Amino acid sequence: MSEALLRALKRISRVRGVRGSMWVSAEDGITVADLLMEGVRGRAIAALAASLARKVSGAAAATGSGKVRFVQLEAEEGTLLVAVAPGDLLIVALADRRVNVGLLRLEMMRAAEAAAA
Amino acid sequence: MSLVNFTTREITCKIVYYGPGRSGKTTNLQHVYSRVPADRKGLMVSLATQTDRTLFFDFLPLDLGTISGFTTKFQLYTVPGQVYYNATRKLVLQGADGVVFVADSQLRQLDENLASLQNLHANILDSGVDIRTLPLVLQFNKQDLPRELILTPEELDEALNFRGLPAFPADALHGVGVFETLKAIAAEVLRKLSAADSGAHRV
Amino acid sequence: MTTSVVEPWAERPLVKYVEQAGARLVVVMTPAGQVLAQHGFTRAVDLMAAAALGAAIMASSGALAQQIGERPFGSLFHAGMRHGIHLAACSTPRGPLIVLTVFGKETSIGLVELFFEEFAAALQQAAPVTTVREPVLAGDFEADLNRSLTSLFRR
Amino acid sequence: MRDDISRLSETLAREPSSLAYAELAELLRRRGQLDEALQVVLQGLTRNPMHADGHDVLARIYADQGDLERARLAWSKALEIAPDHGGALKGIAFLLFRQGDARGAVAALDQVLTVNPADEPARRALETMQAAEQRVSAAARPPAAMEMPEPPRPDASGRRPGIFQGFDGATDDILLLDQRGLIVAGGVTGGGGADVSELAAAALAGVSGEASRAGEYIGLGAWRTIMAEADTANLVVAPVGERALVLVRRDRSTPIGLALRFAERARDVALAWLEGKGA
Repeated sequence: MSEALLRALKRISRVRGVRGSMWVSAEDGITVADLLMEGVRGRAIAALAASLARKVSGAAAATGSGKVRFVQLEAEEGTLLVAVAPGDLLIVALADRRVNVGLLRLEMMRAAEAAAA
Repeated sequence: MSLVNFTTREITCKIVYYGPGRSGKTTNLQHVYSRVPADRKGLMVSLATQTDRTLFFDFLPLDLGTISGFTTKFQLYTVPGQVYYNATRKLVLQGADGVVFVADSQLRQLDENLASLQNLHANILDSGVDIRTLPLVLQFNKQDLPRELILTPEELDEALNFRGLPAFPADALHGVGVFETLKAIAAEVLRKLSAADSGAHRV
Repeated sequence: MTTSVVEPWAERPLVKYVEQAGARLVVVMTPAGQVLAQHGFTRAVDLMAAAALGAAIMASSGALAQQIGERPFGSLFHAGMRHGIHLAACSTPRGPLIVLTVFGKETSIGLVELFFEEFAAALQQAAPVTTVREPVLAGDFEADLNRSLTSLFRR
Repeated sequence: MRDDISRLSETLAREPSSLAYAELAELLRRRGQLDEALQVVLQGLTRNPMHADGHDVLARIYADQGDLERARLAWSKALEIAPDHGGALKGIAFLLFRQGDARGAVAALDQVLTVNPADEPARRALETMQAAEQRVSAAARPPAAMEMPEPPRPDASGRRPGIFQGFDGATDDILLLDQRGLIVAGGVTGGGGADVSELAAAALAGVSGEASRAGEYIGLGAWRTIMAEADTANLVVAPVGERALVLVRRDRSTPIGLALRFAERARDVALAWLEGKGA
């Protein structure tokens, strides 16, 4: 299992501009597996990305929009992306401003789907 | 180490009841618990085995009220008496401000008392505390048993009380001597706080 | 939310930690189980007992670590149906301290651990290194002691 | 009910120290006779000062009168006497929720359920609060399932400023709120066309706070947009100036890039409007 998780992260990290990617336990906000560039704070990203995803899910539920599949936080210095995978897992990626978000999103969704299979 | 807060004028002290298995340490706490009004005590916690032997400790917080202008709180603990629980005994002993040694007055328990007392000394030494500076009182429990089964307080004094510490005959099951023992250890611990170089933690 | 502090230096970092971690209750205690400060929802909790038990868990798991030749565990986490508890040690100039964090489903162990790190650093910064070397109680405390013990036992 | 009132009054006349006063006062309160209810409960409490139910009713009356501080004191008193009093815990939960302390409210409701797992209103209220997630504003309404006094309602959706006129979904899919989670303009409807603006606004304030914190801790700086793809819609949230947020909801069929453009236009309109108002 962990081999497959890591393989997925490697694919995601090949997208230009990605500084780190990880599998995170959605409920606990803890890293399950990660692939990070030097200086990227994995623990903080895992905890905060899971919390953000949960709050966004709460807001989506409040508007009657159903379950959230993908969240993207765009900020001055980069982007934080979260894809919801089955089994209480999240795929989280941190990217700088140059990233092709469309491509990265595609890789993350593919990984989430592969985890379901 | 006693916790002293000069801002809120509060003192918190930890008292540990020590002694061999089944000497009546838990019974002491149970009696105190049953006699103290609800607003002066907290929850009594007993970590016991299924057969009601103390596994880790019993815990009883008491509010002694105001002493010399300080709100004074005592936390009473017991240790498990059985020999093989020494690791947990050491943990409970950590940070104690005073110790009550509850001896079993039965003649056949004399060796157990001696072993437990030695064990107390060894554990205190291990924790880096000088036993001569640690307030300690003795209680000779089960004095209500038939004469032929027990040693008298004088005999127990001779056998266990090398340092001439305060010692009290007791029948903890019926509450005899429980109060006197607690009062004595409280006084010893507080006396230390009224002396210079008390070692209390100031905040 | 209620706060009570025995040692005032701990209050500011404590309140910040509770807020950041989204905790229900945080208790700072000594390894002997004495409460130094607490902040959060205490209605359902007997604080003194919680502190005694928290310190005991840390002490016994530390002793167990030693048995298996391991260094003392830095932190422990237990997940329940509605609450989780996080217990962790931190060293300060005041001596070693233990922090009990009780949290609900509105936060996560990840957030608790993240902000505990900051809290431990803040405690280390704020803690004083002082012990009293003067008498605490007046010499004639015994009359007070007699009176309060008598009332305690309703004698 | 009138029969009950006269029956209880008679009981009380016969036995002035009877505990029937609490029930009588509660019946009067429910009929809106607050002054009479207050008189009955205060008289009863002078005879039974340690009667937790009496303090609970007293708190409800104060809450109905809008005197939340007195209500808090009375509920606290009830809890001092009976720490697990379900009514008082729910009351405290209501007050905490009103103050924007959803976490405190959740903790109090948790305790109600620990004592009485069968308390369905408390369970429903707890689930709703947990779903809406934290940082609920002072104006947010506690879930209707909870038997509590109603706090003042914000403007009904019809009277909110129509600043998004001309936008597709101006009153159903675009919401302008401030950082505390209070609705400023627009609205969101849920399944079945119900107005869910308040719940959405409360939840969004939490999202915004978490986005700011994540930006700060991860070193991303200030956040610009949050996009979420959900089962039935795409959502975009963006800050409007320093103190407001806009939410737009688009159909799943709308490309995410287009949804983003739409949100930027809504944000610009909102910003111009807020600046025009000197807000």
